[in-house]
Amino acid sequence: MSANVLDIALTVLLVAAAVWTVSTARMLRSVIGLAATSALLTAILFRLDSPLAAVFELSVCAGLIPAILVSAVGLTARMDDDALARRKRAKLKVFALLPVILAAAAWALVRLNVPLDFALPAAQGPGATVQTTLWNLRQADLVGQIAVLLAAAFGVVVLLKGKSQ
Amino acid sequence: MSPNLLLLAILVPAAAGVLALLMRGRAGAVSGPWALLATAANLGLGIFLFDKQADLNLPWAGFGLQFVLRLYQFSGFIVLATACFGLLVALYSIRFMAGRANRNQFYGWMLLSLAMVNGAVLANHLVVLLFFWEGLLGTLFAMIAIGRPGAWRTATKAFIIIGISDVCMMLGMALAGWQAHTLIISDIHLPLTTSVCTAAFVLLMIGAISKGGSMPFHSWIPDAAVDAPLPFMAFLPASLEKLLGIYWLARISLDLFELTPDAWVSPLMMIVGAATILLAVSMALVQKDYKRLLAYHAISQVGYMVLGIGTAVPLGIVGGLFHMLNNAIYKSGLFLTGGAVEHATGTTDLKQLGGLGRRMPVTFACFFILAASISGVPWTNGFFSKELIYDGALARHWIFYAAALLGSVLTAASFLKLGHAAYLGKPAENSDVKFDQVREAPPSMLLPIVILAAACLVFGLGNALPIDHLIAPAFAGTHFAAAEHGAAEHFAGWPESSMLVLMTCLALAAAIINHLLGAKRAGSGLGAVDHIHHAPGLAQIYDAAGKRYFDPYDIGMALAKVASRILWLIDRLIDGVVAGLTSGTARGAGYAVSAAHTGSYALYVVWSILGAAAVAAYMLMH
Amino acid sequence: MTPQAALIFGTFAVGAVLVLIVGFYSLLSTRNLIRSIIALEVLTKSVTLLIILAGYTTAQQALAQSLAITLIVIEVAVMVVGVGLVLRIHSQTGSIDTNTVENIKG
Amino acid sequence: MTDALLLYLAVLVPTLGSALLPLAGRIRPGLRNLLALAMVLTPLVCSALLLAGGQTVTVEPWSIFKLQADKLAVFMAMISSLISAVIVLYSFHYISHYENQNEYYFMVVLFLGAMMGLVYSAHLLLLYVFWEITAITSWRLIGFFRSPKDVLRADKSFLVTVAGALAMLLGFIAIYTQTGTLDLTRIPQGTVLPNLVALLVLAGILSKSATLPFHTWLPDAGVAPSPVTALLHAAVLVKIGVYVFARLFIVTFALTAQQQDWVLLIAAASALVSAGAAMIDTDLKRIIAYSTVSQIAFIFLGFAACPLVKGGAGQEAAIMGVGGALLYILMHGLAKGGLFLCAGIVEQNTHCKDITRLGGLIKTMPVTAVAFLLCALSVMGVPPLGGFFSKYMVISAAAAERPWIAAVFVVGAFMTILYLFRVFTMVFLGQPRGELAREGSYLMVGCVALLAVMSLAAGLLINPPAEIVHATVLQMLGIVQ
Amino acid sequence: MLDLFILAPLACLILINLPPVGSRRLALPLAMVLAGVQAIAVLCLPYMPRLDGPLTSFFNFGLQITPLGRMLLLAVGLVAFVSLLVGQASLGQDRRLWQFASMMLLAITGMNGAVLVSDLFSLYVFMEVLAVCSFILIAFNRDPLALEGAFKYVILSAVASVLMLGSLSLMLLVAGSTGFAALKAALAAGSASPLLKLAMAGFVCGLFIKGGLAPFHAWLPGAYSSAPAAVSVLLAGVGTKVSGLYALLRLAMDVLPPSAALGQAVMVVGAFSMVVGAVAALVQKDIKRLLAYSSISQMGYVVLAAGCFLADAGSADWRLVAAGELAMAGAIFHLFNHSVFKSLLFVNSAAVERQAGTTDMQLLGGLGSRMPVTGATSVIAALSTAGVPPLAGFWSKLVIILALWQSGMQAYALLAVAVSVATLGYLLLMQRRVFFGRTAPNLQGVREGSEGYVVAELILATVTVLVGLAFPLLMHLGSFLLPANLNL
Repeated sequence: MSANVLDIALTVLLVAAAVWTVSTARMLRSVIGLAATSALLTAILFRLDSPLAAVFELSVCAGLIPAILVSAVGLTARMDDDALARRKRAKLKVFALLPVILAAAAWALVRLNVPLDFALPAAQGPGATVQTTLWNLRQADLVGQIAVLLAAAFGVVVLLKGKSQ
Repeated sequence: MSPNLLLLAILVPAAAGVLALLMRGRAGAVSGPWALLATAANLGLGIFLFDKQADLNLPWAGFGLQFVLRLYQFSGFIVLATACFGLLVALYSIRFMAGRANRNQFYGWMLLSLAMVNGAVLANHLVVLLFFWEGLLGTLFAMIAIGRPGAWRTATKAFIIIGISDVCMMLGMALAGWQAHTLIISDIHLPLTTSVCTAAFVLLMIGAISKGGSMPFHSWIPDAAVDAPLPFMAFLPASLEKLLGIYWLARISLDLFELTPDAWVSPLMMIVGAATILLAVSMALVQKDYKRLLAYHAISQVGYMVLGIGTAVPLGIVGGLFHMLNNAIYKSGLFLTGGAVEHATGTTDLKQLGGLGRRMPVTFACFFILAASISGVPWTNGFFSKELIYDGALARHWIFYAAALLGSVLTAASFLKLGHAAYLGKPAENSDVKFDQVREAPPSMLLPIVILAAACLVFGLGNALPIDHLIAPAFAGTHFAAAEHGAAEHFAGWPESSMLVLMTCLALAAAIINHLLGAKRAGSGLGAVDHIHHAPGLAQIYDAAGKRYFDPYDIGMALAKVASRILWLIDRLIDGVVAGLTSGTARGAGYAVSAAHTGSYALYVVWSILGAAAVAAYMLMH
Repeated sequence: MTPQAALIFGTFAVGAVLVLIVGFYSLLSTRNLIRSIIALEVLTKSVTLLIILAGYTTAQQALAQSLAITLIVIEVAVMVVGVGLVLRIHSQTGSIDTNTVENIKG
Repeated sequence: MTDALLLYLAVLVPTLGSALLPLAGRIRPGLRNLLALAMVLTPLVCSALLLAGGQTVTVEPWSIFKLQADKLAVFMAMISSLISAVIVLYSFHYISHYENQNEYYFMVVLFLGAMMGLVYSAHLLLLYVFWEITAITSWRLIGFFRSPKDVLRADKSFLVTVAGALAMLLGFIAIYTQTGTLDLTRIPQGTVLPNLVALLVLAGILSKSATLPFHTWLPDAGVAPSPVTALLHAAVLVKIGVYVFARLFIVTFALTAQQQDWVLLIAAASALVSAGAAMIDTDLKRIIAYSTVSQIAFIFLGFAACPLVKGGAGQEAAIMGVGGALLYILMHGLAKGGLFLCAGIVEQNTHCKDITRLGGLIKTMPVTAVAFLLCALSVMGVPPLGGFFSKYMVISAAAAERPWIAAVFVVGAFMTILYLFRVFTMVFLGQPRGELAREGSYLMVGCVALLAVMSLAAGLLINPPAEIVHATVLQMLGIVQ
Repeated sequence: MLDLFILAPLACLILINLPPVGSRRLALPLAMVLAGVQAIAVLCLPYMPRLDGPLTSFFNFGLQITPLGRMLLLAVGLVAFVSLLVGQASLGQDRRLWQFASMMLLAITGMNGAVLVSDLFSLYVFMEVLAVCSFILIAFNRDPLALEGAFKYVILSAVASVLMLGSLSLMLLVAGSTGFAALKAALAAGSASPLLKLAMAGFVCGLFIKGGLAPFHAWLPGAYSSAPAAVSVLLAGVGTKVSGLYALLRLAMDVLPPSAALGQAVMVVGAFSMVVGAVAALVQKDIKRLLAYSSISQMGYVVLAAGCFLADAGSADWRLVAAGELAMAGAIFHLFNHSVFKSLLFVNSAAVERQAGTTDMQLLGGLGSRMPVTGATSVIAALSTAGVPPLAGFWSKLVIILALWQSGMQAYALLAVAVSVATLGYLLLMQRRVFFGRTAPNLQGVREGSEGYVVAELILATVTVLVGLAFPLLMHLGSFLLPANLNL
């Protein structure tokens, strides 16, 4: 049962971090909140016996993405204190409802008690590691990853390089 | 005799007519003699065919539409009669039409009309009859339209009136044909007991009386009298169309349908006849134009024939048929006298005429005979036929007799007025006519008039000749002759009922007295009936009639305009619904959809989430 | 599914759904384009969690992890492009308010 | 030459050959014109030879491409190509004043080609394909002058006819679902269609042949060049509807009495409403167009007046009605073609279509006026013109079974006389308004005179066409194979 | 061999980016050659004795080709070729062309991959490849509206990804794999489970967003209308078709269990799209926006037919099953036809935009006589879209409507017909405002577009006409496309 307490705590923290991420008025804090959310997700992924994905999540989502976002915020956000105060009030107004919604949703989901009695498929052999799986079974995904990264790289060139027409 | 000869009766005048039409320009001068020649040939043919029997059957339009002609007593008689009139009118026209630019057209259409009439009379197949019958529409239109400028209006009027009644006849023929399971006229004998048969009879009757010029299909005739060349009036409305219309009326009443006094169409015909007599003659009474006055009489006289046939008793029918012949004679004769007057003076306006009797004695004399004949003065042919009709009418109901007799009074009165105003008295003052230069009409015009006037006397004094040789054979062989009356009945000779003769004489006397009193009061022959014209009550009616408020054509056209306007609105409404409403609805929906796309991506995300929720909910519920 | 597995699954699944709600809530309410990108990131967190959870529950961690890694890569690519678009919008309009992207209508 | 080859030539020469005309036009306009005429005459000649052969010819090279030349098809093909040939001849001069001539000839010949394909097709899908090709070509042709109004009207006609056609397509699909085939030769003769299906097919037919309530596109299409309107009204477009009606509901399927009643009611309403509209409208070509709507109703009357029973008196009436309707197609085609071509001369030389602003043209345009009058008389059904026979026959057939309907159509016939005389007198008679226009060119006047003379000749020499029609009807009704 | 469809574009991409060999000037021609070769190769595929080659032993992509896939690959080759042609004519500079060619190659990779894979997650991956390329391509010219369009696409595409992946994870729970075959078995076994119903609904809705079906469509008009001409051609022609519609059809055939409820839901969405797209198109003032709404409407037909297939597939009546298969055949055929004629219409609009300087229909008029090829081909495309015979679009709509009728869904058939009329209505509106009519005075100097446009238009017009004319022949020969039971 103690394990489940930990699970619940992790979940609550994850949701809280997400809420903070979206509800804080300052953009930088928001980005930091996103990183924190990612970090908590990493913990959950470890908890779910998925270390490789967890590491990936930590390095990319808690590291790379916030870095990019921080630079983007730096390039765009220029805000004086008045504006910030105004936005804080606005945020408060907008997000006051969110915890209520979340509580209601959580209560509803728990009460709903969706039957989970379907048969699970047979697990694959213990030999299947992430590496072998990726290479043996998910080659197409790898190609896709390469293509999507190339596309993103070209995208940066196309979108940001040079002056606007 | 080869039945193919029957075709000649159609082809000879038709070919001659087409040729005449082609004689344009200078060649037009030849067209008159050419027409004379052709009508003479036609008459020769008519004489040759008279009193013979022949049947012709040629393939035609398939579908049971055979080209069937039948020559027998009745059709032979009508062909002969029309041929006579054709020749007389052609003879008369040579001088009358001389020098006119479109005379070749006049002769051409006249000959074509002759061909059509021959075809219609000889036809023994309903569709063949209709073919020729309706074919007269075109020639009628053309002959009126070539009159004075603007005559096309009258021509159109005539075409529309006759055309519409012809279409009625088309339906009537179809109905009759299906009822009888044949279109061969001589094989059709239908009882007038079922509603379909009665409807067919009424439709066919409409065609017949419309061709005859009875009310309510009459109103083009007075207009045509003014607009069309005068010989046309003598030729078609006065003689050929009467002959044809009443011929067909007689055929449907005697042959095709078994008209009996019990059938309700009999009183219908009598009412139509009586109304036509009275209304038309009342109009004739007050006319101030020679030709218009005659034209109204041309209408009025049809009433007698319709009345006579409508009585559905042998006396009346024979009277009607005899009257048809008589009327054709005196009416065309009267029109020709009008033409002679017009030729001599250049006008037919009675206000500008007067005292022509001394200048044109022959014309006047003929006019006198012809007018006496139409008024039914004893010993003229009109007297005998009218007496037969009176007899028949009285056999049905005294009111029809009264109407017919009153018609006679007014007829006599109007001719007294006409004769007085045109031929007697003094020449009108401040008239354009140069009376000292007025000469008697040339012989080629006088000859037909004289012949017709003589015919009136001959057929009157010797009425047994036409009745026994022309009318009675046509009447024989019908269901009337076969039924109770038998062929034994004799129609010719002095009327059997002295009472009726007395009444007629009294009526004539009344007309004369009326005229004398009226002329004395008005001071002129022209004003002899002014006391009737301007009588309280009648004056307003005459006024309205003068303004054409009662013209069935104008009323019908006004109604057609209103109906068309309504139909047109329906058309627009349909267009609005089919084109406007559908496209409008679609476009309205389009604008609504378009307006919903505000550009806010949040809204679009909401749509997607709601859509997904709806799909998921649907899935979960099923 | 054993009760134990169901409990773990249920706990994290509820968490994932709540994160999903948070992400959508932010996406719909924000007036800032970068924040909407962040909202998309939050949404992706939820999905990543769900995939790994499914893998864990069915003892298919290898498969689930490989899917999650691919997912993260794609996430980065999409985010990069998204941020690039926002930066370009900013450089042209001087604003990253959402009303700069409400011009295509109808 | 074999009959099959003739059949191929009749269909393929105009359909495929039409594409050559724009190319020919780039080389020499005269060459293009002659080529167009030749392509229109080819189906005429081929159909005439097929008629002379007398046999029903069927070819089926592949799939839905199945052609059959029975008497009905040959008859329709001859009428269409004959009138089209005159119209093309007339166009030589008429259209030479305008732009886009290449497209014009391309579309006209394709139009006729599609009509040939349609009449000879023995497969409903093939028929539908050609049906829509005619819609496309008529769309381009109606919008020929390219003004916004023209194009709008062209679009309207296209939309209405396509909407109807799609309904018909649904009907065909239902037929396929019911009978398992769309091959007309394999559907048992006399099959009865459910009401919904019959209505769907009818919707297509009514929209194409401009019958209530889908008729208003036809008067609107009067903005087209006059040869095109002549083509639409006389030779091709509206005749497609009635042809398909004959092909489907006389030859292949059988209408129930109730369905016949519907058709007759629609036709009666169509005859009256459009006649009323013709009485009110003041645009020369619109009036003639409304007249077409009204006259097409008479054709439907002939087709639907009688139950198609074999044997007995009923058969006689049915033969009369169907024969009358077929004759009506011929007579109306000749006369209406002539009317529109006359209207074209008037319009081109006076630059006016408003009859209230025309008048007295008979003085300067005698031939046109007489030709117009003759054609009008034929439409009215006045003997000795051809229209008399057809009008009598359809009314007679109606009188056999449904006298009331016949009476309504008699009223329609009255109104025909009224509105046609109204047009004729207002345009050609009466007081001249303004300067009188000249007579049209010899070629154009010759064409209208030719059509008028043909109308007259068709009445005077009724025997040959009537015999062909009679044989056609017997074959259609399955009395004689 | 199938691997080449994915690897060859990537190889080309590398080739044109290598400094020594990859002269930027060659980038675009190379891409065109690739696209052309793809189109031809697809046509040759049925005649190849074996599809495995040396590469197959090395790589293991798990690729599969179905008739549907073949149609799509052909369309991808054709439309990409045309899009590159238009790009060459409209983009000008070498550097831009190189960037364009590179992005196009990546997009082709994405599309080919999505078409060929037989794994749900891989499908998602390649759809994302295509999506990322699409974002960039839409914003290629970096004008504000294009950026806006691309941004909205990013947002909605992300929402779609969330829906699809969330559903995928639920499916993973029961299937333990993401392969089509395993999923099919698992879904069929557990189709009563509410979670799986939710999963199916979610995934299908994700595809609806990607494919631009109403009410999930709202990103689409903006993206199509603001994108550069060449990109509009690609997106409208194959882009959204592959990512949304192809996936939907493939899933319907190979993954989703027969389900009347799902079928009904899909049909409702399809019918709704048909109507919404058509009526919205009726009131548009911009050609490209009109065409975009038209795409939504046309995709409605495809989805309607797919729904019909799903609804009928589980029936016990073999006639209904056959009708469902017919519907699917119609959907596939219509998808292909739509690719051809809609790209043609976008090429037309591109030519007009290039020559007349605008796509605002209120400023255009009577260009048919100035730009004869563009005008004539636009007529062909419009008529094909509206389903007027003898053009290709008619046959596919016919098959769909026939299938709907035979499935007893007469109301949907009637609706489809009514929408066809509306389709014709708005396309005639476009014809009237742009091509058919009198030339506006300010447009008198407009001339036909350059060879690129003309060739592109002629190719596509020829395809749509030939497919239309040859359809009866295809039917006669028992084409690979149609089920054997269609015997008209």
